[in-house]
Amino acid sequence: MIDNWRDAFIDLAYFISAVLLIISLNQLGSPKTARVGNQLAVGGLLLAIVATFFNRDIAGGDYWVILLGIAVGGAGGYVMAQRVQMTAMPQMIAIFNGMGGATSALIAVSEFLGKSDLGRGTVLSIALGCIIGSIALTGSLVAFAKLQGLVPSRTALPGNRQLITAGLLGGMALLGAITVILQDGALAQTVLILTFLLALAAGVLLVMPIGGADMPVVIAILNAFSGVAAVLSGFVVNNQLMIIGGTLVGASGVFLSLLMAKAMNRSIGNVIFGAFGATPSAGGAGTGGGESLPVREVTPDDAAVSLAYADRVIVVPGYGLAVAQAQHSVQELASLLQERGVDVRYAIHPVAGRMPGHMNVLLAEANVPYDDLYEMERINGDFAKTDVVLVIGANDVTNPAARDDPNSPIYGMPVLRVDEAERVIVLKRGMSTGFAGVENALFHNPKTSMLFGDAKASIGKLIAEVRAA
Amino acid sequence: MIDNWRDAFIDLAYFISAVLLIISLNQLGSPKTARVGNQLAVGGLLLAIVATFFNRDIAGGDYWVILLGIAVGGAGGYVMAQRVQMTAMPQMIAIFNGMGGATSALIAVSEFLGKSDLGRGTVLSIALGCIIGSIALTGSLVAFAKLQGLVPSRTALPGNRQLITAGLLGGMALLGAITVILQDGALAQTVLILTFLLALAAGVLLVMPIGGADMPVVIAILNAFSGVAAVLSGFVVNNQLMIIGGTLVGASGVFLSLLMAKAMNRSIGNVIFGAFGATPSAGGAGTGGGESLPVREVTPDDAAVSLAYADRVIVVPGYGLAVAQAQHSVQELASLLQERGVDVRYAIHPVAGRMPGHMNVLLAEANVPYDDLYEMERINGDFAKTDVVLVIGANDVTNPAARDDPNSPIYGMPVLRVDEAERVIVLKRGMSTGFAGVENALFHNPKTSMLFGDAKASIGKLIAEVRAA
Amino acid sequence: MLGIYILTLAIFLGAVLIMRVPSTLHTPLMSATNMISGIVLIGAMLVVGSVDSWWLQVLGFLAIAFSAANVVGGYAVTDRMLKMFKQRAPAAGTSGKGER
Amino acid sequence: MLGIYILTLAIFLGAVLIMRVPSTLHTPLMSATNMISGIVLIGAMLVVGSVDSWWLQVLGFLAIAFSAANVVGGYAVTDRMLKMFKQRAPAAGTSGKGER
Ligand SMILES: NC(=O)c1ccc[n+]([C@@H]2O[C@H](COP(=O)([O-])OP(=O)(O)OC[C@H]3O[C@@H](n4cnc5c(N)ncnc54)[C@H](OP(=O)(O)O)[C@@H]3O)[C@@H](O)[C@H]2O)c1
Ligand SMILES: NC(=O)c1ccc[n+]([C@@H]2O[C@H](COP(=O)([O-])OP(=O)(O)OC[C@H]3O[C@@H](n4cnc5c(N)ncnc54)[C@H](OP(=O)(O)O)[C@@H]3O)[C@@H](O)[C@H]2O)c1
Repeated sequence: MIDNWRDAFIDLAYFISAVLLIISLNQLGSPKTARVGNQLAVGGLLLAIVATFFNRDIAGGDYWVILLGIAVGGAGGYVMAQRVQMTAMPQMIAIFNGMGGATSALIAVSEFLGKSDLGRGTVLSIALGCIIGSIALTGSLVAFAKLQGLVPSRTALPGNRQLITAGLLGGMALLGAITVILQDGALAQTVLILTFLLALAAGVLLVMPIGGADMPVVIAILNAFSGVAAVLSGFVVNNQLMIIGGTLVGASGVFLSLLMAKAMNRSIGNVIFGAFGATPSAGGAGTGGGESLPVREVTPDDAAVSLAYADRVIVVPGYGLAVAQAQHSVQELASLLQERGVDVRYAIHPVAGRMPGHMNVLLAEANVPYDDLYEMERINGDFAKTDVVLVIGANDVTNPAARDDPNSPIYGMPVLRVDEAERVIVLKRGMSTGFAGVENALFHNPKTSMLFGDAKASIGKLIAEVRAA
Repeated sequence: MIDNWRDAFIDLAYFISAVLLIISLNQLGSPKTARVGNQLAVGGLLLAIVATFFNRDIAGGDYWVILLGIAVGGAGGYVMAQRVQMTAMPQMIAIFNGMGGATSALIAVSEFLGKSDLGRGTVLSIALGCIIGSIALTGSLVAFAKLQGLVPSRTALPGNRQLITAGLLGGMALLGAITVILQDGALAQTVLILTFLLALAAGVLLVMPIGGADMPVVIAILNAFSGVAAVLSGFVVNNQLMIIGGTLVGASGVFLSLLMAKAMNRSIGNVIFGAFGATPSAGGAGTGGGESLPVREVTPDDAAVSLAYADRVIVVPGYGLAVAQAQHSVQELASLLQERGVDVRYAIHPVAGRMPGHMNVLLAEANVPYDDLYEMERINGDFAKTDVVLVIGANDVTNPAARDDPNSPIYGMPVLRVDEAERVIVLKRGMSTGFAGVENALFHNPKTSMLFGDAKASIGKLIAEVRAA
Repeated sequence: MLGIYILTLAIFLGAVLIMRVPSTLHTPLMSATNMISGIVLIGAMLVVGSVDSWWLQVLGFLAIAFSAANVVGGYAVTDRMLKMFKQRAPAAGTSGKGER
Repeated sequence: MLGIYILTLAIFLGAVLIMRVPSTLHTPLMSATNMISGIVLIGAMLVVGSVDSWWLQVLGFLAIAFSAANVVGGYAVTDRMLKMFKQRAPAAGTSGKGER
């Protein structure tokens, strides 16, 4: 057994920390306990960090390097966390994924350059960790830049995309394999550094051509990457806690990517290797075709009246609401109606907004109690019993073509059945399509009337009119 | 890494087997996939068994011992499994728990007597495995005997029960500790054998005084014991597959014991160290008091008519239905009513019958589709909308005292809210109490009418009358 | 230490998986766990392999017989029960649809 | 071999736990996993402890800074979001009660 108390303490601390991480993930399963869960997790991490200071290898100057690093990084992270807008959450998460990947890559590299006679298994973990971590790093930076609009949404690269991809993957596999075979020595180190650089490039080249609207999926995938990279560095330094923690992250990333892909009725491969480039043109055509079809407009006061005198109203918020930062005005309108005895609920599509659960956060920020928010499965049956549906900056998630039109690119994607309600009022700026780039027949449905303009402005008018009504 | 292919194959087989066990448990989570899950599990076990034949230590005569043992045991198990009545399921499970515990105990003993210079940790696992396994063995046999009525339900032992219990536990702890301290040699072996014998006695003495009606809880606890014992033998022979498998069993046993205790509004300790001995007298008194209160009897034809002309009927089956073996006649009655357009559903209390999920199995045997069976939480709201509730051999699970009467021993136990229905018809043989031994005010509720007699006979009459109606 | 990690993870995993099992299936679950506890059979085999004296072999034989009975019997009885669980033929089924 | 068992059990456990998270909480879940992936910080510390050359120490410093940012930032932003999640005050709450 363990004959040394210092090591025993460290082992125990790591073990407890692992247990805390697992429990915390369980607590994150319900809004009531989620906050405690988050605190348990950070508690576990802090415990592990403190324990690590007792490791024998850490001595003298190391403390200063470590403490300084923690201070700098921690402060930076804290500021970011406080400053970020809720609408910018995807960018924030992208950055964090990148930093996670970077850490794992750096661990792999410095372990390989710093130590000699490492076992084959360890070297393999090093090579893989270096590749995956680096891709997570640069890929996330590109994703961030796209979400921020720093680089154009769809950047066609010169040359055949499939070819480039294949080349990059092949090259990294080759270099990685060589590293593992050499296993040791100056040459091996050079090869690993080349692998590292190639992987950094690969992250950029793989994500660059992906459409900006697919970034959320990319982010979830890179989230998984950062987790897998953590697992691998766990194998590198032979630490179970890192393996377990990384696995939990990886599982979450994989699950959310699949969820999004499913909700968008796309395959992961289709997102990454993008047959998607085609759709928008189709969308453009769709939009063109759209103009010809009749569209009923509605005046704010008319819309306000039918809202004010309805029994049941369902609000369908979408990405546009986020863009317009209209969440607070929506809440104001909703409570106005509720005061008048109208039953107001929110229907949240799993991929409304720009990342999973994004709408819930935005509306929570606007003090909408989460038990007014209904997930699609729970509320889809109720639209038929609803008087007015208020669609605010949502488009694809309401598109009936997903149910009716087998030729539609989004056919099969589960959508909110808004067109079953008595009346539908749509708030958007114009007739342009959503991110899927497809025409939405809902807007031409006789039940539907459009209130054009920026969501926030339109809602402002509605509020005024409802007050008047 | 592993330098030997034979061992590598065995390790791999064990690993796959562990994965199969985990997946199977997941599949057991839904009636649709449960059967596949069961097959996956047995597949995993067979794989592990086959792989073990390749172990180097097994040679020559060992094969015959093993094959003969598997043949004999397997045949015996198969016959039991085919012969057992669904109503006798608790007995069957008791026997299996006992055999599982026995195996672990035998492994512990023969490992200790057969090998020398074992590590402290191993010896500790041996001592614990021997104790827990033995208790599971003899305890299960007693539980079986009680369920079969071979020994009287409540056997008061001479002397103070708490004292005996304490003595037994203390004695085992002491002997076990000595074994671990001695760790090796003839004396240690003798002490372990003493531990073994004392544990066998303890199993008997601990379970003997527990009321027969509590046997299901005891069985679940012993199920957990058999799992824990398996984990310990896993540590003894240092085998991860056994550790994982045993853990899954233990988790299930613990969960089901807690579930039953909760549904019976008792604590595990209270069940084992039995403040329970008191209750029945209270029940007797209750019954006595019961006679005085008015009770409405009903004739079969009257009952049949109100069933035949009802829109909504809910059947509440209880332990009495199992005793009367009336499940098939109930199904016949139900389908008769359904043919007449009556909406018939079954409300299943979590601890109706004599083990968790027991009613579901009995009704499934009678070809009742499982989507007609509603768990308490799902159906409790619907009693208010129900015309007739047919309570068949159920008692405690319908007792309103659990909600109204803070002094009732079952106060706080969640029950079916049958008294919210228009009318309640109760089929039982007399006014005697259920297993909790408490008077049931439901039977004196003006809404309630009693149809006395054996459940099967009474239902037979109802069927005839409904046909006539 | 690694053993502890495996044990702990298995405990959490087992707990989460078991909690997902609906009470409808609790009896088959119990008999299925009887089968799974039969995994000690491989332990018994290893013991038979490692001990020499005839009477320890006898103990091993008993252990093998018991656990084999758990594997076969547990599987058979669980399968017998699960075979009986039937969903209502879609044709018939309407009552209480709302609940689902 | 043991490492593989730990990894596999953790994968299953993670999958089961994540699937329990309602979509309402998917964004906080993601930022929380960002924090958890900050666990690599301890790996970075070990590296700093084990390497000597100044420039490897620099790499280690960067690694530590990045992962510390994940831990602190991931926690802070998740907490910020979760603080905002409110249940309706029981007084008001009736609309759509049936759903629950
Ligand atoms: N949530 C996720 O995880 C995720 C991830 C990846 C992709 N997606 C995709 O994102 C889409 C989400 O669907 P969605 O219906 O929420 O959004 P959407 O389909 O992208 O449509 C948003 C609509 O909002 C309108 N809009 C934009 N700015 C506005 C403003 N300031 N005021 C008013 N309206 C404005 C736009 O029309 P106008 O320009 O005419 O105003 C646009 O049609 C889905 O296609 C989903 O697949 C989601
Ligand atoms: N399911 C579990 O896991 C479990 C485990 C441990 C304990 N329990 C306990 O078992 C009880 C189960 O409640 P329950 O309502 O199902 O059963 P119960 O409360 O035990 O009542 C059964 C009733 O059935 C009647 N009965 C017996 N044989 C009958 C026959 N042949 N024909 C007609 N009626 C017959 C008896 O009354 P008559 O004698 O007057 O006919 C008795 O009152 C609960 O107290 C529960 O806590 C359950």
